[in-house]
Amino acid sequence: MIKDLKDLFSLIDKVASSDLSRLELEVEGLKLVLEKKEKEVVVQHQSSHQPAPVVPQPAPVSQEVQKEEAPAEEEDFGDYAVIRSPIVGTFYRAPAPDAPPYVEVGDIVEKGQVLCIVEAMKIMNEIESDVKGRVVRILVENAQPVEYGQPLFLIEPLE
Amino acid sequence: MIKDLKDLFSLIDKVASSDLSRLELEVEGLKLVLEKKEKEVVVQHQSSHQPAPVVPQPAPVSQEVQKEEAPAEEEDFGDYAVIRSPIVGTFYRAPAPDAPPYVEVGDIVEKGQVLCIVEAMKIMNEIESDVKGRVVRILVENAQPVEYGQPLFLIEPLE
Amino acid sequence: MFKRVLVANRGEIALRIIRTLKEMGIESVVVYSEADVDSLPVKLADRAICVGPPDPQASYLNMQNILSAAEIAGCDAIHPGYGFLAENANFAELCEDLGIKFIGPSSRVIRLMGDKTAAIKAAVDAGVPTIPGSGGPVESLEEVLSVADEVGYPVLLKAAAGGGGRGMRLVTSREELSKSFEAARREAEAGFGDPTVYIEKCIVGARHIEVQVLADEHGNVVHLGERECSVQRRHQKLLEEAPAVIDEDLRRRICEDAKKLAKSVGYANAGTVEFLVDREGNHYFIEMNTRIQVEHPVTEMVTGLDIVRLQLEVASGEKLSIRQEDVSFKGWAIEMRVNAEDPKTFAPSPGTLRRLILPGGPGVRVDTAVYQGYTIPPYYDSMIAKLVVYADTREMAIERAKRAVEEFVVEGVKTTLPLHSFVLRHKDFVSADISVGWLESTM
Amino acid sequence: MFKRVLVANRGEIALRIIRTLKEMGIESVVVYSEADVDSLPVKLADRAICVGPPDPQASYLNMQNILSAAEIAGCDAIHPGYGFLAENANFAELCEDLGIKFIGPSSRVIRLMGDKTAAIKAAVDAGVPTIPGSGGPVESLEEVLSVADEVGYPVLLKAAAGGGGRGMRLVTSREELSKSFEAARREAEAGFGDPTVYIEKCIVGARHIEVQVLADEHGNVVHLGERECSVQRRHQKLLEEAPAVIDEDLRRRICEDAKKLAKSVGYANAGTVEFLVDREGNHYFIEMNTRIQVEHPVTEMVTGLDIVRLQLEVASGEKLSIRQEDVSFKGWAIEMRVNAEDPKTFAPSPGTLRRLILPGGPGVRVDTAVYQGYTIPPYYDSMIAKLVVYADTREMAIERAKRAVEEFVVEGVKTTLPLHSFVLRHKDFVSADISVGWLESTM
Repeated sequence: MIKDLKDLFSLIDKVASSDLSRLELEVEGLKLVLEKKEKEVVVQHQSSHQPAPVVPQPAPVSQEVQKEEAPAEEEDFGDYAVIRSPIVGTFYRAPAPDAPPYVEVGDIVEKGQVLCIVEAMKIMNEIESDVKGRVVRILVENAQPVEYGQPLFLIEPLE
Repeated sequence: MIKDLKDLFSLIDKVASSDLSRLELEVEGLKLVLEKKEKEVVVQHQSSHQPAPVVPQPAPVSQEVQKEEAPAEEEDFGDYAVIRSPIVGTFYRAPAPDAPPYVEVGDIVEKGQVLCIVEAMKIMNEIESDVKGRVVRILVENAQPVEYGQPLFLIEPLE
Repeated sequence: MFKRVLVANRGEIALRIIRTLKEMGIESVVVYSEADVDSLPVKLADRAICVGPPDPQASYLNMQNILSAAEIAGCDAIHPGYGFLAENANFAELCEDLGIKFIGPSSRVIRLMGDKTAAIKAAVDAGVPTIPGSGGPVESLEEVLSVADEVGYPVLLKAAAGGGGRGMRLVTSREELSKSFEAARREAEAGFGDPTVYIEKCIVGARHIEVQVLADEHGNVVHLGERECSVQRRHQKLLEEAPAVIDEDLRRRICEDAKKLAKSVGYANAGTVEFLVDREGNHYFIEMNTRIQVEHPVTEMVTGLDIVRLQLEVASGEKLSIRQEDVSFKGWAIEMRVNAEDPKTFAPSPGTLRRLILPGGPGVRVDTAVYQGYTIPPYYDSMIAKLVVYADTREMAIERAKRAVEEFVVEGVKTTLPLHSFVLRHKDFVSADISVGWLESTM
Repeated sequence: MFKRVLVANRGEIALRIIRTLKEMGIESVVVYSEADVDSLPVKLADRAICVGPPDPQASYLNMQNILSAAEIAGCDAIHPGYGFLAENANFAELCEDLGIKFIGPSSRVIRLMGDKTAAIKAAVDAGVPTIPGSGGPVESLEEVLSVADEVGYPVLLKAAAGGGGRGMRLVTSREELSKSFEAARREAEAGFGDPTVYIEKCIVGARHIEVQVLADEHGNVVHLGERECSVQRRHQKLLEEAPAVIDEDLRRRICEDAKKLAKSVGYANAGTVEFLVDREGNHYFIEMNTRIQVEHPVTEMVTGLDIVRLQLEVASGEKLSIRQEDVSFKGWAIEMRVNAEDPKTFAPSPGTLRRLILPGGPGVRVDTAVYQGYTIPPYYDSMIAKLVVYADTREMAIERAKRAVEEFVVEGVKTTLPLHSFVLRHKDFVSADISVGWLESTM
């Protein structure tokens, strides 16, 4: 019934524009609670990482503007698990400049294993894998800035 | 019972438009709760003796402006021939105020027969039928203004 | 004041007039062709009357249907906008005969200024400098050669019934002139129904600067300052500014000369006196437009006046509500014409506006009658919007114009927006070092 | 001047700031939540950085991610707009610690004015009249009853950490006050994390008039005149004008008092001093907003100034480029907030804009970040556009506002446009006979 984000979004819209104040739904291994409080819809969705809701849109800006990082349509990562940055900061593959990287492409990683660091406000935030699997791609260069939700690693899940 | 989102949406609409404040449903591996909270905000505004001033929306043009002749979608005249005004002016059914009308509903008219006059700039323009047929409807009242292309007569073609 | 005014035009200028009518509490009746049934003026006027099929000859130029529309709707005045019947002396005369006020000058003045050689004579009579040349019709090859020898080449052969850049031929030598004279007469006959031509010296590197005047029917005339209109392609203005980058002495001379001409011919209502200004700062009268102009908003921005309101006031017989000393100028305004056309080839690009996002925020005014989803009909002018910006200084106005052009999104048709983006960033434009031939020689 | 500024906001105010940054040649970096990826500020800024999911707590209020975005983008300043982090003293302090300029006053002043009782004390210290009341926290029922007995009923119980109409409770009698005091403290604790309340006399029939001030970091303060903001529903402003219909003496008093307070607390950047004005023309300080306000465009229209530009100038350490005598006022401006909500119930109405036609022409400014086809997300403020009109007089501005509202087409969501249509035609509004309770008592 709710196969993808599109379905979920249309359900959210439906509830948001209705007079309902609350919806609870449990079906096919999915549990969903939608609640509308006063003037805002609070979405409580029990799920892990959601792909960024990037919607294709004809770019309405003039040709002259060259954006450094235009929010672009995201690549389809198929069945791979995507490890995303939970914060805004600078991506580092190793704990220190002279240390070896946490992981390389091809490595098998365990759930909970540190994959990289995202530095924000001088604090080193260790980013862990939330699946066991093989590192298929590293999507960001070392020392590059990353934004919230930006894909960092593709992991082929094992088991 | 609830196979897809469409079913769910119609149930939401049903509950939203009903007097129910809550629905709980558990069936075929699906669990659903819908809840509606009374809008206390509305109550505050009920006491006023004055009628609510707010006008229906969305209205592209202001409510105040009453158009005399808004360009509207034209009626479908089916297979009848439509005699239209070729000019802007005033529609007269007779050549003079005390004369009988050129035609009445039911009359058979020949191709080229005068059906009415449209007066423009003090000049009387005779409007002829471009088909032979029976007058089915006269669409404009005598002495009314007509614009370019406005339907005047419906003729059922004969032969 | 009028009770009900017929707007005998379409597009943005029809909407512009309707806006002021609404603000003044005057009922608006707009005419439209079958191609314009979905247009905003038709939706926003108090009443709309269809006057013909898409072909402008049969609708917006159909005098009988338009006058009849005014009659059946009970209008006491007609605003012609610009183009179509706005400078048609016969139409103005018909209005006069019918007792419907034509919002513009008298048919006599329209006729006078419509004949370009008569207009030049009127300027000479008023003591306003004109371009060296025949100053009137030239009938024979001998005459035209003798004038050309006197003023020097290059020269322009112009149709007396032309104007606005139409019916002009540039001639660079005596030999060419001998060959061109008869051809120019034939072209004038074919294009305007009148073979009369005249000859003028071609002022190389000249700027086009014009003065907005406003006169009532009691002999009072004011000017509302000048506009710089040198950014043109194919004699069509593309970008206009107010004020112009000129010295105070030249400004005073052209503004006073414009008033002098208007006074001398008994002008009433809004009009524009157009000049060429050469590199030495000499100004020459070229023609007078006896109507409101496309580019009037730049003057409105720097004076704070509503020119359409002033037109209605003086047309209704009122005395001018402003004297010359009440007209003050502040800031800088730039208007960019957004045409539905290829910015390189200028081929018209009609079609449906799949997306339209208008610029906004401080100092931005948009005059347009189109909207997202609207289909631009192929029968009329290609201008779909006027983007006008206003700021304290020319430099700031250019920066504002750049960001407004960048915000302006049109999808579905090609537009001149990229061309404006080019002009606004060009060093010649930034340093105000432009002439009427500049754009075409730069592109 | 700054090289690159982070815009820590969304919607029309983010776009408003980006517009001025572009015009000043400063690079713009905007933060956005996943719900705003299709928004105009994201498309128009030089760079956009996603800082979190739709929930504002995790994105637009996420200080770490926003500061980190400023850091990775190399921004030297942050403009917070209004709402979200704009009046968060901790955020301003973090900016100060990190050496990123917070475009607003110092964290010390934000903290002072954020505590409403401390702000009242600051006003008293500056010699600015305040509303009779406790003038500071009231701790016990005895104290609150004694103050109320002294000033007279009705009274308002207010949370010290509230503001902008939130955390207020009207009490009409001694009996009710006894019952309400503890409840008000509990509400304040629950709503703002601070149980402190204070008590004020309720000024019946008062108008809300505020003064825009602007100060640099060298002790120079100017006022940009007042705004009338009495058209409100649920303590939310709906329509604002500049100037207010008040006599010159009152205008002088409130403007001078606003400057006095700003000077006395060491204010820098743009801020607004809000007053209540009673029927006798007495004015009382209520609070100061230490940020740019939604309704700043009406002040821009009548002064010709760009307040965001001035904010950037003073934040970069420059001296104010205008002295008080340079600030002149001309004409009348009205701003109408177009909210995506039911005009009767004020219930939010998010959804997709199936059709959007913006008004235009002379004297009309629209500030909006929405476009046709855009889906208004349900997570944030419901204001989708500000329609601002400007004309010579209040009467003409009202006529212009009426025609602009009439032109404004929104389909797909309900809006407050019909409510504006109602207000603009109401005799009380036309005669400027309104108070803060007027709209709710009239509807």
